[in-house]
Amino acid sequence: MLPEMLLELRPNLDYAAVVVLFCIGLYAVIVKNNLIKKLLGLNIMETAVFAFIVTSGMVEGGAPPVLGPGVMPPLASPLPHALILTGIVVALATTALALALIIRIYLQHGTIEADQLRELD
Amino acid sequence: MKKPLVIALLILLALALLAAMAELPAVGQADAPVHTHVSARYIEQGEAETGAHNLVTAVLLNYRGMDTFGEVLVLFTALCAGFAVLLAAARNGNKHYRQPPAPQESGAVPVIAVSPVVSFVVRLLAPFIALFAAYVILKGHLSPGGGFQGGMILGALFIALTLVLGKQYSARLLPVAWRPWLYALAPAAFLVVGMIGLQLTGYFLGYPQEPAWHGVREAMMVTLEIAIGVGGAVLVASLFLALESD
Amino acid sequence: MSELFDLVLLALLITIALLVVRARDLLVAAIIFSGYGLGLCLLWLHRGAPDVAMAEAAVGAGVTTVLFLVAIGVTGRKEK
Amino acid sequence: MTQPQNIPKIPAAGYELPLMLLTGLIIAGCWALIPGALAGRAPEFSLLQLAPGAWLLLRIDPLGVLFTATITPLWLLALIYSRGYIGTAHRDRYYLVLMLSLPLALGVAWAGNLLTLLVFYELLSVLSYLLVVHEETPTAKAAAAKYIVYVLVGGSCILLGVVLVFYLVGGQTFAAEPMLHAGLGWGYLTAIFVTLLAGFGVKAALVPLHGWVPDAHPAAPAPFSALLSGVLVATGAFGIIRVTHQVFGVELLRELGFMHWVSPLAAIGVLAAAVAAARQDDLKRRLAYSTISQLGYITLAISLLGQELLVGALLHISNHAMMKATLFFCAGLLLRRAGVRRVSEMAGLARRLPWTMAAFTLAALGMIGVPPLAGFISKWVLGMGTLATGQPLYLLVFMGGSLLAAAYLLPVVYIAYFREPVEEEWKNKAITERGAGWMLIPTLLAAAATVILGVAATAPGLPLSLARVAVSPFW
Amino acid sequence: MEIVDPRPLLALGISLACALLVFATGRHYGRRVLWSMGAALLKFGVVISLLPGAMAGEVYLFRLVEFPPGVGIGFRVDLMGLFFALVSSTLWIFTTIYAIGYMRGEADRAQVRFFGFFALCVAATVGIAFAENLLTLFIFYELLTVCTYPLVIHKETPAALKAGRKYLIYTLGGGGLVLLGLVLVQHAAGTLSFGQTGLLAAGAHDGPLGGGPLGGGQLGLIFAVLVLGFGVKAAVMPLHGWLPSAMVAPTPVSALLHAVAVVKAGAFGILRVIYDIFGLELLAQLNFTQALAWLAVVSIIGGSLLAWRQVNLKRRLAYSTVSQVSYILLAASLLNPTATVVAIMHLANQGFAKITMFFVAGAIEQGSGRTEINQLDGIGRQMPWSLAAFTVAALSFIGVPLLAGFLTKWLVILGALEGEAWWFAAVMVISGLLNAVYWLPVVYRAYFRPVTGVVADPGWLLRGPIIACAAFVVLLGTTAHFHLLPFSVASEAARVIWAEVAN
Amino acid sequence: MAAALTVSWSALAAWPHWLIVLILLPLGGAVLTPALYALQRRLVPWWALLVAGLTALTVLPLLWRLAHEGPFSYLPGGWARPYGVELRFDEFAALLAAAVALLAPPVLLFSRRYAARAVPAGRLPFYYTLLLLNLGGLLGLAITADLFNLFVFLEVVSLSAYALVAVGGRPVAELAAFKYLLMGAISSLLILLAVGILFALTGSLNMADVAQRLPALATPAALTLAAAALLVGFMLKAALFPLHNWLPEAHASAPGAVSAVLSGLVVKAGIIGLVRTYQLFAGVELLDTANLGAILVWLGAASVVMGSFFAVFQHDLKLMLAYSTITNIGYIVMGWALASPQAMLGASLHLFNHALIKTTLFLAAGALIYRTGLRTLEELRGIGRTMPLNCAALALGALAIVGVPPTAGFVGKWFIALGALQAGRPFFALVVVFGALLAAVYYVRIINAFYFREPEQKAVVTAREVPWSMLAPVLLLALLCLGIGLLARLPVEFLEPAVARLLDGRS
Repeated sequence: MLPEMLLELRPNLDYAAVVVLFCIGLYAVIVKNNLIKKLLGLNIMETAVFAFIVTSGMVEGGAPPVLGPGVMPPLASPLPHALILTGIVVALATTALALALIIRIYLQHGTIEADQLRELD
Repeated sequence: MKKPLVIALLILLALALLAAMAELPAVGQADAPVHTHVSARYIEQGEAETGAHNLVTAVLLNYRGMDTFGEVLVLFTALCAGFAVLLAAARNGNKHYRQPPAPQESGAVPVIAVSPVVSFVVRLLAPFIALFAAYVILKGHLSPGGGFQGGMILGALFIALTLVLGKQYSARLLPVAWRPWLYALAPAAFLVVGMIGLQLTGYFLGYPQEPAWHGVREAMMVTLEIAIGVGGAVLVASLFLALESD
Repeated sequence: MSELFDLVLLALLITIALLVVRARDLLVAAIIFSGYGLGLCLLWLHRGAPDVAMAEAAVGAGVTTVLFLVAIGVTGRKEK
Repeated sequence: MTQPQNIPKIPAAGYELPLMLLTGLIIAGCWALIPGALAGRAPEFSLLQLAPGAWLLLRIDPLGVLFTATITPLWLLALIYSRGYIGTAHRDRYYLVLMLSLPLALGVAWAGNLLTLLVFYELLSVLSYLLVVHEETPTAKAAAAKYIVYVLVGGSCILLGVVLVFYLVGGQTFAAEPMLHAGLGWGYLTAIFVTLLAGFGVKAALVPLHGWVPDAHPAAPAPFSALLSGVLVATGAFGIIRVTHQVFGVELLRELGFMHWVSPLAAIGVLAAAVAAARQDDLKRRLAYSTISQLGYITLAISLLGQELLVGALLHISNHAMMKATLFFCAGLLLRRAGVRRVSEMAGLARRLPWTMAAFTLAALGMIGVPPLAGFISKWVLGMGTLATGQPLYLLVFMGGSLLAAAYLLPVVYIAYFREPVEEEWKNKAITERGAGWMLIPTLLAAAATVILGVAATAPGLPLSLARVAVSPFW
Repeated sequence: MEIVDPRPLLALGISLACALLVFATGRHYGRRVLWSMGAALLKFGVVISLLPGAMAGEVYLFRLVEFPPGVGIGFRVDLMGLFFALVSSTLWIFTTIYAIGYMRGEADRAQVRFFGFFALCVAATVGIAFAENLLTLFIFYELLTVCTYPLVIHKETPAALKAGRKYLIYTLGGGGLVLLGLVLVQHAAGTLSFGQTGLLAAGAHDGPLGGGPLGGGQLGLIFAVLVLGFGVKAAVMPLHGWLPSAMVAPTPVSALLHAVAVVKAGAFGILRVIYDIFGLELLAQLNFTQALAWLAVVSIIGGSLLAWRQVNLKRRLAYSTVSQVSYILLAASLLNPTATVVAIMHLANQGFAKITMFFVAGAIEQGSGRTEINQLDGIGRQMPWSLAAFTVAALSFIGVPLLAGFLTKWLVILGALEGEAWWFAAVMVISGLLNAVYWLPVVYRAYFRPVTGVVADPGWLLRGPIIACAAFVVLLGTTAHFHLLPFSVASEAARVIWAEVAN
Repeated sequence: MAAALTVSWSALAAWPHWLIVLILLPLGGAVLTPALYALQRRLVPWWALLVAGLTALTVLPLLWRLAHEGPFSYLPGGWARPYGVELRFDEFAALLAAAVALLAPPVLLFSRRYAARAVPAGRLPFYYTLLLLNLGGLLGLAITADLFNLFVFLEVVSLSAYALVAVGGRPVAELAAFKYLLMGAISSLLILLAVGILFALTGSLNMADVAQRLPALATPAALTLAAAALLVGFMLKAALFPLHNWLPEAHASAPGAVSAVLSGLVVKAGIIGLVRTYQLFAGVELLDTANLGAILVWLGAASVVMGSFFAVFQHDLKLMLAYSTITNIGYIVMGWALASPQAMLGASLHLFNHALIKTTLFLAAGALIYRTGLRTLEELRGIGRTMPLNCAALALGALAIVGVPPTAGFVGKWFIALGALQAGRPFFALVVVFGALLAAVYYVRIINAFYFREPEQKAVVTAREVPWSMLAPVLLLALLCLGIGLLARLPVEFLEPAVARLLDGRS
C-alpha cells in the first residue's frame, strides 16, 4: 500500500517535501527543549505551509503573474502569492513577539530551557 | 522515551497529510480550480480593473485590500506587543517584577560583532540599497515587488545601519518624536485611502474605474505602496530596536 | 532539468531544515536558518513568485535572522 | 417495710372542697339522667368535626347513663379520700388530672360513635399516666412506663379498628342496630374484631394483655388505684360491650363465631388471675390480680352473648367498681396508717384499724359473692345468664372464680383479725385511725354502697334496672 | 376562574423588601425588629387575603417574565400552594418573634445576616408555594438552598462549616436532579406550567416534538429524577444525611429547615410532581407511586429508629423529621382523595408541632446550655410552659386525639384503606408507637427526674411563640369543620385536585 | 412617537457602511493611540473608552438591520463575491460582535484605574492599543466571510492576546504568554494549512463560495484533512479539552481586565471558527459531519466535566475562573455539536452570555486583586465584608455562571439540555446538569470564603471598595447578567431563524 501511495505521489513530490518540512518543524517544536529552538521549528513549519500554498498556485511552465510585454500565459496564480506575502508578515510578527517574550523570560528566570522553566513553576 | 513516540506520531501525521495531499490537483496543472476560478479573472481582467501590471499587487491592494490592511495591522500589533512585553517593568513599583539575574558569561559576549569590513561595505552600499528599495516600492504595481517588499528591504537596511553605526545614528535616522506617527502610517494610510475610495466609489477601499479617474487610482495605489513601504520599514526597524534595547 | 533543479532544491531545503533542528549551537542554527531562507527564496523564484521571493529574502534571510541573533545575544548561544 | 408516717397534718390545698362540690354536682347531674334513660331516651350532641365525616358525638344512651351513674360517685369518694391521702408533693397536678379524667370518663361513657369513644378513651388513658406515676418512686415510674406502652399499643390497635370501621361504613352513631354486616367480608370483620378487642382488651386486662395491671395498681396512689380498678379498667370492658353489641351485633358475632375464641381466653383469665392473686404477698398486687380475674368475669359474660349475661356484666362492672374501690381504699389506709403493704405484715392490724378492716371484710365478702352483698347479685345474674345461654361449663368457671376469690381475700381478713402481731415490729409506731377521717369516710361509704347495691339491687334506678333497660335494644 | 392579581408577587416582594431593608439598615436593633415583624405580619395579611377568594374557586395568576419563550417566572395561587404559603407565613411570624428573643445576645453583624437571609428564605418559600410552573418552583427552590446556607453556617465554627458544606452538596445535588427533571419535562410536555391535570398526561400519548408517545421508561426516569431531586430536601431516607448535620445551626434556623421552609419545600415539590406534573390519572396508570410509597415507608420507620438512637435532643428532632415528613409522601403516593387531604394538611401538622419542639429545644439550650437528652432531668419543672408545649407536640406526633397528629394518622390510615393498602395503615400505627418510644422518655425525664442545675428564664419572647405554636397544634387537631381554617383549605384543595380528575 | 423612532432607526440603519465602520473604529483608534500618547498621555484611557463607546453605538444599527432584514453583506472595494473580500453580518457574527461591542466600554472604563496599577507605566499606551486591536480584530473575525481574511484577523487577535497576557509583567505571565503563543501559532498554522487546502481544492476563499463548491468534490481525504485541521486549530484557540493546557495559566496570570477579554471574548474566536467550519462543510456528503459532531460533542462534554473538575481543586481565584472558561467552552461546543435546533440555540446564546458573565467575574476578581494584591481564596477570605458591592457583583456573576435561573447563564444551558433531549441523547442533558453542579461546588467555595470566613489578612481587613470608575462597570455587568437572563426571549427569537437556516443547510 505504501509504495502505491508513493507512486501516486510522484507528480506531487513538492507536496511531499512540504509535508516533510512541516513534520521537521513540528518535531522541533515538540521535542526541543530550548525555546529558541522551538521557535526555529515553528518558523520551519510556517515556511512549509507557505510552500504548500505557493506550490498549489503554480502552473507548469508558467510565468510570474506580472503582465507586460512578452509575458504570455499561462501565468502562475497571483492570489497565493499575495496570501503568502501576508503570511510572511504574520510569521515575522509572531517570531518577533516570541523572541521578545523569550528575552523577558530569560531575564526573569535566567533560563530558556523548557524543563528548567517547568521546575521553576 | 519521548522522542520515538513523537517521531512515530509525526510519521503517522505525515502519512495522513500525504494521503490528503495526494488528492489535491496535481502540481502545475493549468486546469486546477486554483487557476480556473478566481485567479482566472484576476489574470484576465486584473490589469483592466486595477491598472496594475503586477497582478500580485493588484490582488494585494485592490481585490483583497482588506487582507493587506490586516497585514499591516498584524505588523503594527507585533510592534505594540513587543513594546508591551519588553518595556521596563520595574518602574511604577510593580511588585511582581523580579530583578534580572546577573548576565551569564556565555550570553554576555555580543553575538553580532561587526567587523570593520562589513561596516564599510554596509555604509558604502546603503544609498544604493535605499534607492533599490524605493524603486521596488514605487514600481510595485508594475513589476515584481511592491510596498511591502521594499519596506522590508528598507527595514533590513535600517537594521544593518543601526548595527554598524550604533543607536545614536538610528535615532537621527528615525527621530523618536516621529516614531509613534510613523508606526501608524501604514494602517492610517489604508484608512484614509479607504475613505477616499468610499467617497469616490461608494465602497471602502474602492478604486474609481472610469478612465478619467485612472490618475487618481494610480495615486491612491502609490500612496498605499509608499505608506506600506515606509510604515513597514519603520515597524520592522522598531521591532528590532525594541528587542535590541535590552 | 527543471524537475531536477526542483528536486535538488527541495532536498537541500530538507537537509538545511534538519541541520537547523540538529545544531547544538543556537547561533549556528540561526545562521543556517538564514540560509534556509535563501533556499526558499530560490524556490519561490522557481515557482514563478518573484514578489514572494523578494519578501522572503528580506524577511526570512534578513530581518528574522537578525532578530534571532539579537535574542541569542541576550540568552546565550548554547542549547542546554 | 416502709416506715409509717407519724401522721403529719396535711395542709389543705384550699380547692378540695370546691372540687368535691363540683363533683357532687356532676354526680347529681348524672343521676338526673337516670329517669330519662329508664324511659329509653338517648339524646345526641355533636361536638366537633375532626375530619370529614368524623364527628365527635355524644349520645347519652341508657348504657352510658348506667356507666356514668355507677362510676361518678367513685370520683367523689376518691376526692375525699385523696384529701387525706395525697401529700403536698405534686398535689396540684394530681387534682388537676383527677378532675380532668372525670369528664373524659363521661366522654367515654357517652361517646356517640367509635371515633368519640376512641378519642376520649385515648385521652383518658394518656392522662392516667400522670396518676400512675404520681408518686415518682422508681417502681411507680417503671410501672407507668409499662402502662403507657400497653396503652399506646392498645390505642393504636383501636385506632386501626376504628379507621377500618369508618372506612367501611362511615362515622355511624352507636345504635341498637349493629354497624357492620356480614357482607363486608370475613377479612375486614376479623381485622376489626381483632384490633378492637385487642385494643380495649388491654385496658380491660384481658389475659394475656393484662401485664400492666399488677404493676400499675400497687404503684399508683390508693385513691387512684381505686379509680383505676373500678373505672378505667371498666372502660375497657365498656368498650368491648360497645364493640360486640353495637358495632358487630350479637347475630353477626354468632355467625362469625369469634366468641368461641374469646370465651375460653376470658375463662382462663378468671381462673389464672385468681390463682396468681392468691400467690401475691403485696396486698395491692393481690387486689390487682383480683381485678384481672373479675374483669375476666365481665369479658366472659360479654363473650357468651346472652341478654341476661350482659345485664350481669354491666351489673358486675358497677358492683365490682364499688367493691374494689373499698378494697383499695383500705389498702391505702393500711399503707398510710400502718405502713403496711404486705399481707404477711398485717397480722393483728384489725385491732388497731378496726373500721378499715371492717370495710375490707365487707368488700371482700361482697367480692366472693356472699349474699346479700353487691357481688352476690351480679354473680347470681351471671350464673342465671350462663344457664340461660346453655353453656353450663362456664358456670363452673364463675363458681371457681368465686372460690378462688375467697382463697385470696379471706386469708387477708384472717391474718388481720386472728393472727398475733409481732410486737417488736410495732414498737414506737402510732398506728391508729384517729385523724384519718378523710380517708375513712369514703371507705366506709363505699362499703356501705356495697351493701346497698346488694340489698336494694332491684330498686328502680339502681344498676340492675338500668342495665336491663340498656341491653334490651340489643335483643 | 383565573384572575390576574399582583398579590402573589406582593407577598414575595414583602419578604424580599424586608431582606433588603434588613441588610441595609439592620445594624440598628429597632429597625431590624421593625422590618422583620412588620414584614411578617404584612405578608401574612396579604397571603390570608387571598384565602377567601381562593376558597371560592378563584385562581390568582401573575406572570412576571418569560425568558426562554414559553418558560418564565410566574405565580399562580391555587389552594395547595396557598396552604403552604399560609403555613410558612404564619410560622414566619412566630419564628421572627422567637428569633428576636433568641438572637438577642449575638453580634449585630450576625443578626443582620440572620434576619436578612431568613427573610429571603421565606420569600423563596412563598415563591415555591405560588410558583406557576416548574421552572419558577425550581428557581425559588434553589434560592432557598442558597439562602439557607448562610443560616446553616451561622456560627462559622468548623462543625458549622462542615455541616454547611454537606447541606450544600446534598441540596445542590438534589437541585441538579430537579433541573434535569425540568429539562426532561419541558422536552416531554413542551410546557412547564401547572394548573392542568398533569403536564405529562398529554405527552404520554402524543409527544409534542414529534417524538411519539412517551414510553413508560421515559416517564419513569422523569418521575425518579424529580422525586429524588425534591426528596433530598424532603430528607427521604437514603438522602437525609444533611438534615441531622445541619443541626449545628441556631434554633430558629432549625425551625426554618424543619418546619417553615426547607423540608417542606421538598415535600411540596413532590406534591406538585404528583398532582400537577404527572397528574393523578397518569400516575394511576403508571404505578410509580408504589415505589415512592415504599420509599416513604423506609423513611418513616428508618427515621424513627435512627431518632431513637440519638442522645442529642436536636439530632433526635432531626431524625424524627425524616420520619414525619415522609408521611406526606406516603399519603401523596396513595392517590386517593382522603390521602390527598392529609398530604396537604400534614404540611401544617408537622410544621407546627415540630417548630414547637425546636423552639423548646432552643429555649432549653439558651437557658441552660443543655443539648443532650440525658441532661434534661427535671427541666419540666424549671420550664413548665415550654415543656408542656413540648409534650403537646410530642403527643401530637404520637397521635393522641384532638391534636394535629391524630388527624394525620387518622386520614393516612383511612387513605391507606381506601387505597386497599392496609400495610401502610400498619406502618402508620407502628410509626406512631415509635414516636412514643423516643419522645416519651424525653418528656418523662423532663418531669420525673430530679432537677439538676439551674435554667435561666427564657423570657416571653421565646415562651410566647412556643405556647402559640403548641396552641396551633391543638387548633389544627380540632377545627376540621370550620370554614377558612386550615383543614377546610386542605380538603378544598384536595377536592379541587380530584374534581379535575372527575371531569 | 414609536413610529417616528422606528423610521429614524431604519434611516440610520440604512447607511450601508456601518459594517466597515464597526471594525475601522477600534482598529483606527488603536493605530492612533501611541501617537496620542506622545501628545497627551492622560487622554489615552478616555480615548480608548471613546472609541469603544462609539463602536458599541455602531453595532446598534447593524443589529437593527439584521433583525429586520436578515443577514447582509458588505463588499470592501466593491468587488463582487468571490473576487474580493466579503464582510457578512449574520446572527453568529452579530452575537460575537454584540458581545465585543457591549463589553468593551465597561472593560476599558475599568481599565483606567486598574491598569494604572497593574501595568507598568511605560507599557500603558500599548496596553490600550493592544486591547483596542484585540477587540477590533475580534469584530473583524466575527464579520468576515473570507477564509484568509479570517486568518488575518485571527492573527491580530492572537498576537495582541499573547502580548496582553504578559503586559502586567509578572514572570508567570510571561511564561504563560509564551506557551499560549506557541499553541496559538500552531493552531494558526493548522488553520492556514486548511485554508490552503480548501483554496487548492476550490480556487476560492469566500466562505459561501467554498461551501457551495465543496460538495461537488470527490476528495474525501483532503476534505477530511481540511476539516480536521480547521477543527483542531479552532479547538486549540477555543481551549477545548484536551487542548486546553495553555489556557488556565495565561488567563489567570494576565491583568484582570485582560483576563476578562481573553476568557470572555477571545476564546469565542475559536467558537466562531468552529461555527464557520460547520457552515463550510455543511453540504459535504463525502464527509460525514455527523461523525465530526460526534467527536466534538464528546470533547465538549469532556471539557465541561474536566474543566469543572480541575476548577474545584484550585486555590487561586483567577485560575478557578479560567478553568471555568474551559467548562463553558465545553457547553458551547457540546451544544453546537449536538446539532439539534434547541441545542444550537442554546450554544449560541451561551456564547454571548458566557462572555458577559465571565467578564463580570474577571473584572470583579481584578478589583479584589487591585485592592488587596491577594489572589487565593484562602487569603481573600472575609473580603465580602470590606468590599460588599464588588463581592455582591462577583456572587451574582457566580450564580449566573452556575446557571441559576433566571440569570443569563441559565438560558443557554437550558436550551442545550433541551437540545440534548431533542437530539435523543439525554446523556448530554445529564452532563449539562452535572457540570452545573460541579460549577456550583467551586463557586460556592468562592462565596463561602468571601462571606463566611473571618478575614485574616490585613489587606482584606483594611480594604475599601474600588473607585467608582471600576465599581460601576462591574456592577453594571452584574446587573446585566441578571437582566439578560430575564430578557432572554429577545435573543432567542432573534437566533431561532439563524439556527433553522443553518440546519436547513445541513439537511
